Amino acid sequence: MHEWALADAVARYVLELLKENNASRLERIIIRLGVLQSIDKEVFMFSLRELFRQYNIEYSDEAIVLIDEEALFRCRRCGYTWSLNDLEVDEAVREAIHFIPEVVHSYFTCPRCGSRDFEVVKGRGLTIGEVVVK
Amino acid sequence: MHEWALADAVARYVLELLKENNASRLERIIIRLGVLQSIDKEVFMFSLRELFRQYNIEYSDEAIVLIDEEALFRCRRCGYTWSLNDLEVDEAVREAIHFIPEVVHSYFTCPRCGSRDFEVVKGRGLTIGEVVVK
Amino acid sequence: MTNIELDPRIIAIRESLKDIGNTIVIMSSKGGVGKTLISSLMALSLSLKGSSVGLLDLDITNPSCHLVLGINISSIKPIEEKGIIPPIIHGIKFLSIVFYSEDKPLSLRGSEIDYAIKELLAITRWGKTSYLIVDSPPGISDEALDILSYLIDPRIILVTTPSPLSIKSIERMIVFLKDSGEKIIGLIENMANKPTNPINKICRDYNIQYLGNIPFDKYIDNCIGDINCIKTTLFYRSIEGIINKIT
Amino acid sequence: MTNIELDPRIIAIRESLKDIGNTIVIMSSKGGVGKTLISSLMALSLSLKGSSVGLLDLDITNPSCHLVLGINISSIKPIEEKGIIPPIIHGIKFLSIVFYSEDKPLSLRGSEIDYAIKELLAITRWGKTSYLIVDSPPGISDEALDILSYLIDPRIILVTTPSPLSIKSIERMIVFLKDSGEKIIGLIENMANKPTNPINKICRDYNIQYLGNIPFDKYIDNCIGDINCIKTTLFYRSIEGIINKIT
Ligand SMILES: Nc1ncnc2c1ncn2[C@@H]1O[C@H](COP(=O)(O)OP(=O)(O)O)[C@@H](O)[C@H]1O
Ligand SMILES: Nc1ncnc2c1ncn2[C@@H]1O[C@H](COP(=O)(O)OP(=O)(O)O)[C@@H](O)[C@H]1O
Ligand SMILES: [Mg+2]
Ligand SMILES: [Mg+2]
Ligand SMILES: [Mg+2]
Ligand SMILES: [Mg+2]
Ligand code: NI
Ligand code: NI
Ligand SMILES: [Zn+2]
Ligand SMILES: [Zn+2]
Repeated sequence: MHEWALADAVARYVLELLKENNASRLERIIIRLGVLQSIDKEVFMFSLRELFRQYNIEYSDEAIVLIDEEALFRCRRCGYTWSLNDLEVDEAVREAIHFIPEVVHSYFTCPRCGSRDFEVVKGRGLTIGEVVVK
Repeated sequence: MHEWALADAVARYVLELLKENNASRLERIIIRLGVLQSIDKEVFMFSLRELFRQYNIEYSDEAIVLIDEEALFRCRRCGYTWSLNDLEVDEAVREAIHFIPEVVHSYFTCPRCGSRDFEVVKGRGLTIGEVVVK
Repeated sequence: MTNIELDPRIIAIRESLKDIGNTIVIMSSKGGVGKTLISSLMALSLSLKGSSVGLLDLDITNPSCHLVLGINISSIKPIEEKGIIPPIIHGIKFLSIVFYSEDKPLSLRGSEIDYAIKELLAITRWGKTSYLIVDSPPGISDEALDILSYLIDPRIILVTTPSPLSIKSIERMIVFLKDSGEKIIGLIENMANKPTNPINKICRDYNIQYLGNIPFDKYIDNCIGDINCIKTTLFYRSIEGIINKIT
Repeated sequence: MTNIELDPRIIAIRESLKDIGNTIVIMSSKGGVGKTLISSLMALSLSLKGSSVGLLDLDITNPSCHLVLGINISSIKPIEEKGIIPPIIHGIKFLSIVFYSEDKPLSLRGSEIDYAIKELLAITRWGKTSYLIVDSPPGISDEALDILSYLIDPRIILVTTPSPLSIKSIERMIVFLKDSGEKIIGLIENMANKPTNPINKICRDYNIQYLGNIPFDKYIDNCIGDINCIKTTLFYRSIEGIINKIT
């Protein structure tokens, strides 16, 4: 479980934002969780709240919004598009990918042309959609 | 002068677009000319019209819109932003850059921190803004 | 046709490469195995045998074919005429980004390498050319991916040494190439005084032709930059043997 | 502070590297000059001398430090605990992307390499570490640029061989590093039985310390993967000499 590490990155990020903007309260943060990182939402939410507490970050309960994001791939060679659901992924591979999503390029090739030159259009991992501080 | 080569790329591109869309006439094409490629607008326009004629591409005189784009750089190390006007560029260097704009990274460094890890935010070269075919 | 392929430069590239007979790419994900020496000397040998040959250095951030062939990049430049025409040196149509970066450092992010390669390929007028030899950098990143995407029917010559570090590396590259159905002409074993068992085994396991070995040649470094000297070396004779096998 | 720096991972990286004493990066834009052997053996030598040391392989598309040290990547893995904790092997905290790519081919565009490096750096918990040795790939692209941007106060050891092709390459790298004011510890001349004039001259011209030469060692390849064998080599003794100079 590295949800803690990811949550800590977000918490420190919020802390810097507050400082920079001379703000005292987190009003809203939208966090997208790309499926490749297999983030356990409950563990992540728990870690984030715990860290906000440790760093004395004020926020309301509805401030944190987590949104799931499906994984979508597109081949740069042939243009084919596919999603993670189209693939069978065994547990050990899912485990490897959840640390460093880029290693998908080691385990999968384009289902149409076999190329490894494809891009992860979305669903890579944690990204921050919007933050409001006051 | 490699305006001809650049114009030819655009003309062939329009040709493919027309074919793909089963269209017969170019209604509008907006072409941005980034200053790093030092494209001579008159030569470019002349070449493009000549090539459109050779490839039997129908278009009205107002269809082709050329827009100049200044060059803007941003340092990935320190965040500093600057423009080409801030630099002295001698003729031989301008000549090299006009072929392969990426070689700016050989001749310039960030004016603030000296890093070569900067991005060309805009003004790299020819890009197509909008095309309408009918 | 997808949008990706509708970059005007991609269309221009197809056009500018259309009169090239054979595109031969020298590859290995390991550095220092001899790719640059091999590609430069192959171009030289093909040219001296009377073929029309081009040499394209796509090691964008560390180009060095011009050093091997002793090409003075400040006095010789491509001609600008409806694009650029590569200068002919020792009978070879030669193109490298050093004509524009002038042997200064060129540090580029991957996306910038991709842009530079597209631009180079799109504006160059090779004309009728029987063989285009392409030198490539180590690693499997933008340069290798671009070579496989943008060149027309590239055929690959792999290079390795018998060192255990090179062997693992070449195996990974073979899997990578086979997965997308690339055409591999064969493999050269460099710095090996005779064919070795591990490399022969790799060729058998992956069904790849063993093109030949190049012995360790302690004189080669002294000849870099001087083609008359190069032509007298054991290295060059080994390349000639390999050329005879594949043409 | 600009927006670029406000990637949460960049903030996490600063935090995760804060207990590292010295970050030493082994660099050269030329491949095959010995970067991987040197970084692995330096880590080993520092560890055997009692320092707490980490080894980070940032040659993302061609990792090979694990091969040098004979690390079995399928039986040993980082522990996942509030991030990842590098396994300790031969006393070295070792981290490489092979723990996740499993020695399969890993072809990545530059932007993907940048992402992978950011992720690796952000989630790793090195703990108190006196020396972090970083191996890097050839070329001057995303890996090198990321190393200089994300690591804290990196200090660089350059590697070259006396070959004319390596010399041009190392000169370009030196100019690149000096322009942005990077700290260069010094230069190692590999595969040279004694210090050579051209490399000494480069050190003088650019005011760089000549750290020592490593002779050509024909036994080194046979010892790859076996640290007891490695410790008996001339290569390893040369590394020990260099370590004594810089610590
Ligand atoms: N057969 C050989 N005998 C002796 N030295 C060689 C041989 N092949 C390569 N080398 C040495 O290896 C160095 C790297 O060769 P190079 O062609 O630049 O490799 P790459 O392009 O794969 O990085 C050369 O400068 C030369 O010193
Ligand atoms: N001092 C040396 N003596 C003999 N061979 C060497 C020496 N240094 C490097 N090599 C050879 O060069 C190869 C490449 O070394 P490596 O450390 O992988 O270089 P890099 O990481 O710079 O690509 C090794 O497999 C080994 O065969
Ligand atoms: Mg090379
Ligand atoms: Mg192809
Ligand atoms: Mg290496
Ligand atoms: Mg720094
Ligand atoms: Ni986890
Ligand atoms: Ni021009
Ligand atoms: Zn595909
Ligand atoms: Zn800067």
